Amino acid sequence: MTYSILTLFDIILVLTLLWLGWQLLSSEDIFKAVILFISFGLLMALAWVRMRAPDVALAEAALGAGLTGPLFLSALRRMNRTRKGERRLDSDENREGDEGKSSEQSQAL
Amino acid sequence: MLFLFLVFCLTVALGTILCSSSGSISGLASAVARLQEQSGVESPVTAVLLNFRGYDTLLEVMVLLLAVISVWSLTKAPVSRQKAEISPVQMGVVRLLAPVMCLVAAYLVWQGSHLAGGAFQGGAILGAAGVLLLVSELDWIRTVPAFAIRIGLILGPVVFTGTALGCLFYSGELLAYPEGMAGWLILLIETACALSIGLTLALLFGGGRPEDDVPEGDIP
Amino acid sequence: MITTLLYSLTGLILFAMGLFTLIIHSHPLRKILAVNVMATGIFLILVATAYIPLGQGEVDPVPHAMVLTGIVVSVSVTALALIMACRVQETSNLAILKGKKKVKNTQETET
Amino acid sequence: MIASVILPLIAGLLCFLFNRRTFIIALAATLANFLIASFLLYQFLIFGPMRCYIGGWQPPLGITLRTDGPALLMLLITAVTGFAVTLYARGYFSHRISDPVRVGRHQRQQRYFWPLWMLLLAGLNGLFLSGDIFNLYVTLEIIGISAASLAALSGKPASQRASFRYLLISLLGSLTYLLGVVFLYRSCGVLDLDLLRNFAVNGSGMHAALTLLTIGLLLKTALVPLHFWLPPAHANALAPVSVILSALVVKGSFYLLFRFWFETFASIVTTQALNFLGTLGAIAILWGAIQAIRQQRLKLMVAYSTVSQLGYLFIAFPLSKAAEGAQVWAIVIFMALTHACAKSAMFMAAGNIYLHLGHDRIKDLSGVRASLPITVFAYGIAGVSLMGLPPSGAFIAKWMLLSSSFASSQWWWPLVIVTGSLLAMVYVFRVMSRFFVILETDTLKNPVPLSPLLEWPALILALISLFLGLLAPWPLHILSRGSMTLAQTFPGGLP
Repeated sequence: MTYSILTLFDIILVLTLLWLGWQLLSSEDIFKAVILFISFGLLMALAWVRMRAPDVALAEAALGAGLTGPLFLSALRRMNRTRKGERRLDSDENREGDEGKSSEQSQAL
Repeated sequence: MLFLFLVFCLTVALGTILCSSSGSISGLASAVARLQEQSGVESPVTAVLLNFRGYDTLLEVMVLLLAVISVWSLTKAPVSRQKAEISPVQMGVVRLLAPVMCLVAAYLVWQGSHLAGGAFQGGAILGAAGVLLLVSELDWIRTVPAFAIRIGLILGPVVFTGTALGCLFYSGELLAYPEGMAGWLILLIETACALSIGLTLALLFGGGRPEDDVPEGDIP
Repeated sequence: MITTLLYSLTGLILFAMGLFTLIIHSHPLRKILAVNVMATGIFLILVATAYIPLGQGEVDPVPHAMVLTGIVVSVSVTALALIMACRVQETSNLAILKGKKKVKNTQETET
Repeated sequence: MIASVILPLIAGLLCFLFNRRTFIIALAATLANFLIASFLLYQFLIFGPMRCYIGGWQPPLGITLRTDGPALLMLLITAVTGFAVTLYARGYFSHRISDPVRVGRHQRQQRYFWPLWMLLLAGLNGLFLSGDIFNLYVTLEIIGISAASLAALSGKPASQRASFRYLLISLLGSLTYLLGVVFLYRSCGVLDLDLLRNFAVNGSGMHAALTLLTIGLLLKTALVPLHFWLPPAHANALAPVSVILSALVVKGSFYLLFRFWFETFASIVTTQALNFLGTLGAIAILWGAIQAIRQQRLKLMVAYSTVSQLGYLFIAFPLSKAAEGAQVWAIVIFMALTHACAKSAMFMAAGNIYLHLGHDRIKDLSGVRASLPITVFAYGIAGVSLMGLPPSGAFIAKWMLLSSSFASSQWWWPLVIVTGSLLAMVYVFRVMSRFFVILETDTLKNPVPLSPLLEWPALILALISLFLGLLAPWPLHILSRGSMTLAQTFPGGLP
C-alpha cells in the first residue's frame, strides 16, 4: 500500500519537475523563466530528500533558490539597465583611462 | 530540427542503456561504512568530503575563489543608482534576519559532523545573509577595504591548505589527519571554509571588484 | 528499483532538454539557465543511482559528496557566466556608442 | 609529488592577496615548479612509476596521484613553457604600462593575470598527475574557468564575446564529461583509473561512458567539427594568454583523451572508432591549414594553425594498431611537445609584432625584420618546427607516423600528412616574405624598444622545439621505461 502511494508521489513529482523544466526553458519571458527556475530548485530539493540525500537537499535549497535565483535576477536587471539606458557607459574602462571626466559626468546625470 | 533529432537519438540511446543496465553495483557504500570509524566524524557525507576525498574539496574551494577572481578581473562592482531611503520595516527585517541566518549557518557547520549539513550549506546561508545586506543598500563591498575582503576570501583555502601541509609534515601524507585529531581539524577547516564560502557567494552576487583592489603604478 | 529508474530517466530528459535549449536559443541568460538544468539532470541521475529504499541499507555517500561538489562548482560557474554575459552586452553597447560618436564627429567635420 | 599542485595553488593565493610584487611570487613558483618536475623525473628514472595516496586512503575510496613517462614529460614541458611565459608576461605588461594611454586597463590586466595564471598552472599539473576520474573533472573545471577568464582579460568586445562562448563550450564539455563519469560509476562503482581498467569489458554502459567522455574532451580540445570557438578566443586574447591557451590548455584535455583511449579503456576501443577520429584529424589538418592561409591577421593565422596542428595528434590514433605500444605515445608526446614550444614562440613573436606595430595585419608587416631581428628569427625557427623539417621534434614524430602507416599499408594518411606540411609551409612563408620587404620610408610610430624579456623567451622556446629532434633518444628512453613497467604490471600489454 505504502509502496503504491510512494510511487504515485514519485510520478507526480517527476512530472511536475519535467513540466517546470520545460516551461522555464521555453517560456518567452526571461523573467518568468528565472522565477520558474527558482521554484524548480525548490522542488528539486524535495526530490533530493526523497532520494535520501538530505545534505544535497540543504545545499540545493540554500544555493539553488537562495543564491542562483538572486544572481539571475540581478544579472537580468543589469542587462535591462544597459539595454534601456545605453547611457550607463562602461564604468570600468572609461573611469580608468583618458575619458574619466565624461563618464563621471554621465554618472552625475 | 536536425538538432532536435540528434538530441532525441542521444536521449533514446542513453535511456535504453539506463533501463537495461540496472545499476546493481553497490558502489563504495561498504568501503565508506567500514572506514567510518577512522574518519573522525559520524556523518558519512562529511567523512567523504573532508577526509576520504578531501583533495577534491580542496580543489573545489579553489574553484570558488577562482570564480571571484575572475569576476573581479572582469568589472568593478556596479554603483547602485537609487540612494532612496530604506523603509524602516525592511531595515527591521534585515536586523532581525541577518543574525538569525548567521546562527543557522553556525549550527549547520556544527551539525555537519554527525547529521546533514556542513561547510557548504553553512556557507550558503552566510552568503544569503550577505546578499540580504547588499540588497538592502548596505554597501559593505564599498566600505570595507579590499585587503580585508581578500583576507576573508582566502581564509578558507589557506586554512585548508595549511592543515593539509601540516598533516604532510606530521604524518607523511597530505591530508592524513593524525589520530584523534581528525574531528577537530575537520571542524576547523569547515568553519574557515564556511566563512570564506559565504563571503565568496555574497561577492559573486556583488558582481565586481572593490574600487581599491588594483594598485597604482607599475607592480614590481 | 522502479524509483531509481524513474528518477534517472527524468534526469536524462532534463539533460536533453537543457542541451537542446543550449543549442537553439541565442539569449545568453537562457543558455546559462539551460546549462544549469543540464547539470541538475546529471546530478539527479547520479543520486538516483545511489538510492536504496528505506530499510534496505545505507545509501552510498560518495555520489552525494560528488553532487555537492558539482553543485558548488556549477553555482560559481553560473555566477561567472552571468557577469561575463553582462560584460558582453556592456562592452558591445559601448562600442556601438563610440561608433555613433565617431560617425557624428566625421559628419560634423564634413559639414 | 603533491607539491607540484599545492605550490602553484599557494602562489595563486598569495598573488591574489598581495597586489604588489606578484611577479616575484609567480617567478619563484614557476621556477620551483620546474625544479619539482625535474626532481620527479629524476625519481622516476631511478625508481620507476610512483603512486601517492592522498590522506593515506587506498584507491577504491581515496584519490591517487601517479607519475609515469607521459605524465612527467607533459609536466616538464608545462614547467618549461610556463617559466618562459612568466618572463614574457612580465615584459609584456611592463611594456604596455609604460605606454601612457589607458594605464588603468593595463594595470587591471596585470593585477589579475598572475593569480589566474598560477591557478591555471595548478589545475594543469593536477590534471597530469591525477588518477581519479572525478578529481579530473574538478581539475578540468579549474582549467576551463581560469582559461576563459584569462581570455576575457583583454576587455575588447570581440574578446568578451569569444570568451563567453569559450566558457559555455568548456562548461558543456565538462558537463558531458561528468555525465560520462556518472555512467561509469553506475556500471563500475569505482572512480580510480587503474581499477576502472579492470572493469573495461565490452558492455553498452562502458561504451556510452567512453563516448560521452570523448565528446566532452573533444569539445575542449577543439577537433574539427567542434573547433569553431578556438580561433576567436585565442586570437583576441592578450599575447601571453594566447600562448598559455594554445600551448598548454588544449594539450591538457588532449592528454586526458589519449590516456583514456590507450590506457584505461584500451580494451574496448574499436578500430572503426579509431579510424573515425583519425579521419576527423585529417580533416582538421587540411581545413585548419587552408583557413590559416586565408586569414588576414597574424594572430588569427596562428590560431588556425593550432587547429591544424591538433589534427596531427589525432592522426596517430588509427595507426596505433600498427605501431608498437610505446610508439604511439612517442609520436603523440613528441608532436605535443614540439607544438607547445613552437606555438608559444610563434604567439610570442606575433605579440611582439603587435606591440611594435600596433596592429597585426599581414599585408602591412613589411620591414619588421630590420627592427625586430630576434623576434623574426624566432618566428622563422618556430615555423620550421611547425612544418616538420629535419632537426625538429615534429620531424621525428611525422617520420614515425609515416613509417607506421606504410608498415600497415594505409597509404592515405601519409598523403594527408605531407599535404598538411606543404600547406604549413605556405602559411608560414606567406608571413615570412612580408617581413623581408624593406620599406624605403621608415613609418614606424612606436619607437619604444622591446625589452629582452619579450624577445628572448620566444627565441629560446623556438630553439628548444627545433632541437627536440636531436634529443629524441632521451624522451624516448623515458617513455619506453614507462611502458616497460607497464608491460610488467599488465602482462597482456598494450593493444
